[in-house]
Amino acid sequence: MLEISLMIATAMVMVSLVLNVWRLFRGPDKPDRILALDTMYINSIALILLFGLFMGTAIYFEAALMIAMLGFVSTAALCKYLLRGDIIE
Amino acid sequence: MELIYAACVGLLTTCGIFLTLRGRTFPVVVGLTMLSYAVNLFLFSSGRLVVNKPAVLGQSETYADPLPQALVLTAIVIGFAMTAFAVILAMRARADLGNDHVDGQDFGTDQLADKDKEKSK
Amino acid sequence: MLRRIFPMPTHSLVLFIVWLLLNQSIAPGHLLLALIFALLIPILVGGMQAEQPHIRRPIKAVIYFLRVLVDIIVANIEVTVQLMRPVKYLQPAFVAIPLELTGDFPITVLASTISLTPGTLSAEVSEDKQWLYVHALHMKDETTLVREIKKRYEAPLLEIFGC
Amino acid sequence: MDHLPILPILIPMLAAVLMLLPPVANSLERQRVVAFIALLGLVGVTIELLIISLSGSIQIYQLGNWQAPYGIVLVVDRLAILMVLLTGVLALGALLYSTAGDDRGGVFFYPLFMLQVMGISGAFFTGDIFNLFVFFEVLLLASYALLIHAGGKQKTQASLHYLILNLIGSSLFLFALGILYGTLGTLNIADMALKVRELPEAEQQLARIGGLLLLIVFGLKSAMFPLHFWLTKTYSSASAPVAALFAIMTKVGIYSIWRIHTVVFGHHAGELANLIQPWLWPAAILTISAGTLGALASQSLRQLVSNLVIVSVGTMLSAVAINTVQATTAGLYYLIHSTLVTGALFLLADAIAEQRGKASDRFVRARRMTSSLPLGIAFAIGILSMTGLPPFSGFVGKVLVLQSSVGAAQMAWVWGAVLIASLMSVIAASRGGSTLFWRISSETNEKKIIAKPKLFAIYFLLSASPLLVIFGGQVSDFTSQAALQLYQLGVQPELLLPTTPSLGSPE
Amino acid sequence: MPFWVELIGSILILLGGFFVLMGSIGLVKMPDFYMRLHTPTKATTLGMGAILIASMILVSVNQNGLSAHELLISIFLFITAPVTAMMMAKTGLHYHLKIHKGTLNRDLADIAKQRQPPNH
Amino acid sequence: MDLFLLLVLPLVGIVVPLLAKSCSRTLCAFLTAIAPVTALILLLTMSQDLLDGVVLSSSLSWIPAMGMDLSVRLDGLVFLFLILIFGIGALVILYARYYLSPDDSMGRFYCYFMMFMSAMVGVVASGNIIQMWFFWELTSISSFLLISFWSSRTDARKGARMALTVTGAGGLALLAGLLLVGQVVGSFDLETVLNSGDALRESGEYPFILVLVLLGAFTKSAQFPFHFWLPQAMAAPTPVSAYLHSATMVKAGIFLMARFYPVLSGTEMWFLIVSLTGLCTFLFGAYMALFKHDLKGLLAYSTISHLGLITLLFGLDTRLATVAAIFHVINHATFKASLFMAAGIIDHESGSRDMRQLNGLWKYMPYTATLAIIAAASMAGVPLLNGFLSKEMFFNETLDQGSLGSLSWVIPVLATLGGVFSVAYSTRFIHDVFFNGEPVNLPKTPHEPPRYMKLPVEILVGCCLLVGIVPGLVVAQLLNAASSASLLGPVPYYSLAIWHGFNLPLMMSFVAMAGGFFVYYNRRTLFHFQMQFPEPDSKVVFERWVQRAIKACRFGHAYIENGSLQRYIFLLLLATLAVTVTPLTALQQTSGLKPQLPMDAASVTAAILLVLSAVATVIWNRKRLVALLMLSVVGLIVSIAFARYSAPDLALTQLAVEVVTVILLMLALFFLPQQTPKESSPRRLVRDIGISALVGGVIGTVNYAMMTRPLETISDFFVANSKTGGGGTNVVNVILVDFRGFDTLGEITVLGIAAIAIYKLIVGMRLYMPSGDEYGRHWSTDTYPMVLAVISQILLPLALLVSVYIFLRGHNEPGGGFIAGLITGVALIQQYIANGVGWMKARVHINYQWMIGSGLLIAAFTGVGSWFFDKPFLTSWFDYFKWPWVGKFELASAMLFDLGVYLTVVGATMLILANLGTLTTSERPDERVLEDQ
Repeated sequence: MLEISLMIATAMVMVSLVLNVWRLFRGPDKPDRILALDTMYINSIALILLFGLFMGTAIYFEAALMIAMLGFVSTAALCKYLLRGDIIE
Repeated sequence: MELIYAACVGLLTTCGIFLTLRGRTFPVVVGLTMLSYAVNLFLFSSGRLVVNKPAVLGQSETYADPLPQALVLTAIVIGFAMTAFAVILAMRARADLGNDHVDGQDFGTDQLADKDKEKSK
Repeated sequence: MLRRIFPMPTHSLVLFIVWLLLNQSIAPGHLLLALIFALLIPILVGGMQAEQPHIRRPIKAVIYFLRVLVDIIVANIEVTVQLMRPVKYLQPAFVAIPLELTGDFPITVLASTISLTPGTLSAEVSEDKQWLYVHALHMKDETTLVREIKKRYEAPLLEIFGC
Repeated sequence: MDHLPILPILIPMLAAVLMLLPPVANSLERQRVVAFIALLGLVGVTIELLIISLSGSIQIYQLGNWQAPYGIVLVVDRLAILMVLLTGVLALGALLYSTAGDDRGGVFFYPLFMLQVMGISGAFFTGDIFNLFVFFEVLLLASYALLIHAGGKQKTQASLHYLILNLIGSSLFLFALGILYGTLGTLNIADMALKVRELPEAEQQLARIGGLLLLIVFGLKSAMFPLHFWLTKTYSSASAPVAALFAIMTKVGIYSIWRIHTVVFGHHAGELANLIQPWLWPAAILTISAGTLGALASQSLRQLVSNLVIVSVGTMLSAVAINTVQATTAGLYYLIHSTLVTGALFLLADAIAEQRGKASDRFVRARRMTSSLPLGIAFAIGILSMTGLPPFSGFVGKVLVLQSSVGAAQMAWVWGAVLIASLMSVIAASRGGSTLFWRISSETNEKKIIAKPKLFAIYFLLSASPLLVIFGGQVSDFTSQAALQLYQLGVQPELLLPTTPSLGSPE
Repeated sequence: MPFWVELIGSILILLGGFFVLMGSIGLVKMPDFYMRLHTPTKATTLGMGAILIASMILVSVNQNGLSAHELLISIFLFITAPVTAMMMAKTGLHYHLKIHKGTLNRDLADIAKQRQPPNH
Repeated sequence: MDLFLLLVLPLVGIVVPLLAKSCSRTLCAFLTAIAPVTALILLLTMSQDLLDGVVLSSSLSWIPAMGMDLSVRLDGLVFLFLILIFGIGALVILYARYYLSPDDSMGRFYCYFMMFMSAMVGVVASGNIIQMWFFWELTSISSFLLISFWSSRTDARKGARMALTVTGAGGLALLAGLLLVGQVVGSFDLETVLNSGDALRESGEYPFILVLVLLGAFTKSAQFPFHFWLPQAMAAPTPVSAYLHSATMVKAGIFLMARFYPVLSGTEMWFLIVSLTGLCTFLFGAYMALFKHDLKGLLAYSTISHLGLITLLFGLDTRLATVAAIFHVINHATFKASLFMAAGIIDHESGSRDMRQLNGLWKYMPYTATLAIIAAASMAGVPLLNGFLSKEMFFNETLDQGSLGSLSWVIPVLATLGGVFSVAYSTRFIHDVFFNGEPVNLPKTPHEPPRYMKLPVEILVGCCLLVGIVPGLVVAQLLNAASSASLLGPVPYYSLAIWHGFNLPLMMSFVAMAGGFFVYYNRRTLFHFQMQFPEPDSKVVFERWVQRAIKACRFGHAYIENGSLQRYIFLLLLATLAVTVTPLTALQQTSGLKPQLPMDAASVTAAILLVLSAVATVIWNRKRLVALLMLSVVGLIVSIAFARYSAPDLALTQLAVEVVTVILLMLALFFLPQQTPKESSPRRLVRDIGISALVGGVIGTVNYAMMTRPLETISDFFVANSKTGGGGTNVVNVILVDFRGFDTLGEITVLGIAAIAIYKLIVGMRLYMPSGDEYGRHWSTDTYPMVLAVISQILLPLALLVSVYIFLRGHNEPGGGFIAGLITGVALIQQYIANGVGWMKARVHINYQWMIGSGLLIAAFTGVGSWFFDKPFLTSWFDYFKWPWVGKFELASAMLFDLGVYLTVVGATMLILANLGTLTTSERPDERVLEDQ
């Protein structure tokens, strides 16, 4: 049962990723794309966690944690770029 | 799965190289970054693809080949250093040469650059 | 004295817990390490913190936290439901909320809370920090919304930070 | 416990690190002193190693005390020692020159300089192909940084080309490494040589691709046709001491071809034996031709010297292509000569440019140089060596290469190319030289005599040229020993794989 | 593994997957940027939370010990998600992005962009 | 050892004038002359042996690898040449003392002169043919310096270059020839070579050898059609011409033929090439000499003519002809050297060399005139002078050959014709200069030169007379010895008597004499005739050709090396393709035997997303930010792929690196144009897509082929020893810090270099600061959004804690110093982004440069530390400790090493980013002001 639900959940996450990419391509504006990328980061965390559960290992946990931390920085920097041009000023 | 992996590596290489063949520094740097992704994936795969056997002792019976992983790690870091330098050099080139063409000569019409020039000190 | 050792007591506590969480262990060795880092890191980064109002009422803060948690769940379900309906039923709106809170940190907490809870999203704080601009996904009534937010979130925060 | 082999890498590195830290970091004077001490130490250690190597032994230094194919080893054979010694001497010359003021052109000159030396030494000593890559990157990155030393549009532009081409080259290197590891399953060069011989047929073609990709990579570093385009601009725009140090850079590529393609894909590699030779032949000849063309087309001394470097690269590559002990002997001799002389010529070009005011080193009428006599003599020595005319070292190298190609299938091509290149270089150099020194405008010269350290540095490097002729017998003896040893390793790579760790086993 | 653990885990995982998916659907479906901004930040937070809790439970049961470090990710997301959302909203305002026709108080967007107090 | 002294003395002589140049001019000349005179005396002490045909030789090993020994070999031929070199050399030194003006640098002149003399001695006295070539080229080089002695004169420079080019080319041909000789003979020793004549003539390489060696000889001896450099070399000071262009350098080619006569002659080919060349040169030179108005020009062409004569004699390929040739070498050297000196005196004392100006000098300098007239008469072949004797022998030999069959009469006829012109130009030299009316517009009033300036001329003219009158006494022995050395055997019978009775040669001499006067008498008609053929100035022609060649080279070079990076990359890729495609086509089976992983939907989807984003990056590469976003997606998926295929460490690193890269790229993007202009033509696009797709295809195919083949690697060792030998369970990390710690040391060095290199780039950079984005919108005024700032500050300690955690666990589980360093770095950057550079600057006082330095130092010293345990560099150490209450824990040197890595990474990241930020902020204009406008 767990396995099936994991597979379904993975499928859902994959679909979300596809949708994110669609939004990323579609735009229409840069903030939209950034939003899509940010969502992708978060969805990847889900993906990695699900994968870890699937494989029964906690070894990928750090990867998820890192995406959470770095995704934030990346998005913040992108927003700052659009707002100010220079991100470190 | 190997076929798809290889196809992805090939495609990344293609895209990376195509971008490095562009005439402006920024696409070239992007291309180099992409090329380095391809390189890393390629080097990584020289240890063959293995699912869920990370080379951490005690995690499983057999392990993925750790050596290519270590090599890729080194390659990533070096690639990062190189990209960083390339990026800043691109900036420097723009500052020194007044445009961002890789040959330092502005062949195309770059009105935006001109606009920027007015504002520059 | 205590201030010097624990320039940021809350932080130290959090760090202590987080270290144990990360290592998933309460072995004596880890307790020791946790203590060391809980002491060391705040000293290291102490310079890189702007002065912020302290939490005066910790218990209220916990209650507030739990309430927000519940609200998040509700919010999400609500948004999910709204999502499934056609767009035309939605009534998006911008709202300006006058702030009584002062201080960067409390305002940030409020803004974050608003973003996390039902159908609202903080968009901007006015330059004088008197107004919070909020985008609502589906607003039935402007005054209700403003009152609701002020009562439900701002008031407890005022108490917690004692300002 | 003998730690000599690691020192040529460690000394420059530590010196560089010291220069980043106080108190050395704060004063250029101190940095100069540290750099000098470090380089003298490097040369001293290398000479010591050289003396040890005269007995014919190869020193293997197992880093981290890990057994040979698994850990990284330093292989200190005659060839490697020779190259490092050459680096040390060249660097000393460049350093000496830079103390006269060229080190003020930007920050971090000496640390980068030492790091570049470290990278070069490492590349020469390592016995591990991935480690070779790492050191390649060390020396390349340091060279990118040094290239922009003292700033200026030209430098920025040149380094952009140089950087991007080399980044692609590094990518190809990694592809090649991936292929080789993916087929041979090892990274130690000697171990690779053993594995290549037993490679199943299905994987031979893959390994061949790997080997050929490496040729491209090394060819790019050594400025082989058609990968040489970066060289002229890079070398001619770099500031003098940097350009002088760069003289060894092309040799790193050639050395690597020797190291990899002789030991791993040499005569004994079975189906894969000598896989690069068919490509190397035409490339070498074309390199010489391209260099010659460039030399005739040169409009300034630096360009001329850069193009002469390309010619010399072509000459060495043809020695590599001939692929015999005799040819390698010749190539090595030529390499020593061309490295030191090129280095000196780049320094000289700068000194000349400095004295000619606005005309710089371009071949146009300009004011008389104040120190025209010492510079003129230096010019004569350098250019005669470079064009391969007696009585200086160039002709020995050239004649050795010509002799070694006798009997080879492409002999006529090599002879034709080398001799015609020689003649054309003479024409180009005599035109350039007579313009530089003799076409004098009426403009009065500034009474600015060349700085003593500069002159000393130039002559220090140039003195190699007559010395190489006078002691030609001893030098060629040594190079032939080195070549023999190299080919011996191709026959018996297991010499580099001691069955027990040389220094006790790990716990 | 006890059945109920598996059941709870499965439900949570499915729930999580569902919320994540809904968030992304919202991202595609919503007509303007500000509305799009709502869905992923919220739905995803909850979805992630569910998956993380499931992970905690399952791993804890599997390894016979409390596995709580997933909480960390939750905390991180908790702290960061609203901030990213706000930053993006700010960016959107700055870019004068198209605002959906039916939105009330559209003029506030401009004022917010200027970071001025509202006029009334 | 004495033999080497002959070589060494002139070499020492090079230094003498440099040291003596501050002395008086006379002393300087005197000191310089010591070396050649001593050498001459030394040589004369050996004369008895040499005249008896003994070969003296001595050799030292020098560069055995190229077959070059330092060896001296003296025989009769060498003896003859050495006498000329030293004897005439000493005379010229004396002469030059008076010829050179006080403005000329005496030291420099004598230095070059001695250099040339050394080279010349080396050429003739070498016992090793490579060594001979060595000195051969030296003669070219030193003559270049001598010809261009008056370097400020264009004609001197051009003449010198031309001489160098022509003789240099010949020298290279000679080298090739000599190397081939050595190849055939198996030795470069002259003695061996001389004894291998038959082997050489029979070898397949003989034609090549002959042509190459003769090319060397002909260019040096100014044989037609390589003669043109010699007249131009007259730009040299006259002492140089007297020495180089009469007695020595041009004779080097003759010497070469004489030397190799026994090994190369005796074939049809030799006869045809040498004799025809000689004949052409002889006639051409003689004819042209007549029309030269310049004294030295006349002499130069006459020299060409006489060299042709000698060559012709060698070409006739009879033993007697060789004797005649060698005899003429002696005679020509004496009379031509004296003529040049006389010409120099005239030039020096009258200020002109133009025979249209110089007339009737007899009145002003009768003594010099007498000497010159005698020498010129000798040149013309007047009896009782040495020129007559050898010319007689020459005529005799032309009659004696029959190789051309029934056409053999042509040669004596043409020889006589040549003789006619010889007489004519000699007559012109005498009559025009010394008689023929009064001087025209001379710059100076001519008078006799200083006493000792005439001395060398007197001596040489004396020789002419002596040889001419009593040949048997004076030169017989020398000639005999030289000839036998050249012939490598007994000398045929010949007679040196002045009178041989009335015979055909004498008749020819008479015809020549009479014809010569006749021609001279009718010279105006002839001059008129010759005017129709304007003689091209070889200097101009040569220069024009060289210019053209250089222009062509420039064009070709610029065409190939056009400065376009795109082309260079294209060529690089093309080369890559070229070498890889062939083996790939030979690869029979792409897929190997290894079982493949099954496909799963998730991976395929991820792959599709990867492909889409990569393609999107390319498609939108001109919208730079969008491309950057797409690139981020690619990076994200790549790191997920790493996680999927069992490489958590890689996933972590890739993620961290990618974020930092993106931040960097964004930083750069601010200063670069936001969009790429559309400038690639469709053709270029197709080409680029084509080549990149091909390369990508190759890489992909290789990758697939590689992955599907089984592999045995050395990695088992790492897995087996990771815990026991390296003390860690994360094998990848143990490899990084222990097994291959040296790589990591290099890697962090790279990072450190990158950081300081970037710092170097940033210092002094002047940037374009766009005041608005690509649509011209002004930037937001909210520099540091409050919410972001607050949250970032809160997150910082957490992030640091995580990085400590990642750092500490690295040895046993995914993580390590590098990733930890990047996390710390990113966390700090986040502070910079959120709070600003100024804010951070006030709060952080870390010198990042020192941080890098100490990181590297720690890593290196961890390695050095193992020395104290007598282990190689970087040998790791670890142990488990048990403390009460705390429990068991591990300490390892690898952790220290990792700390070094950590510090370097943090330092490098911050040095790059923080400094970049600092730089930009200070120059940024205030938007508020801008917006108000």
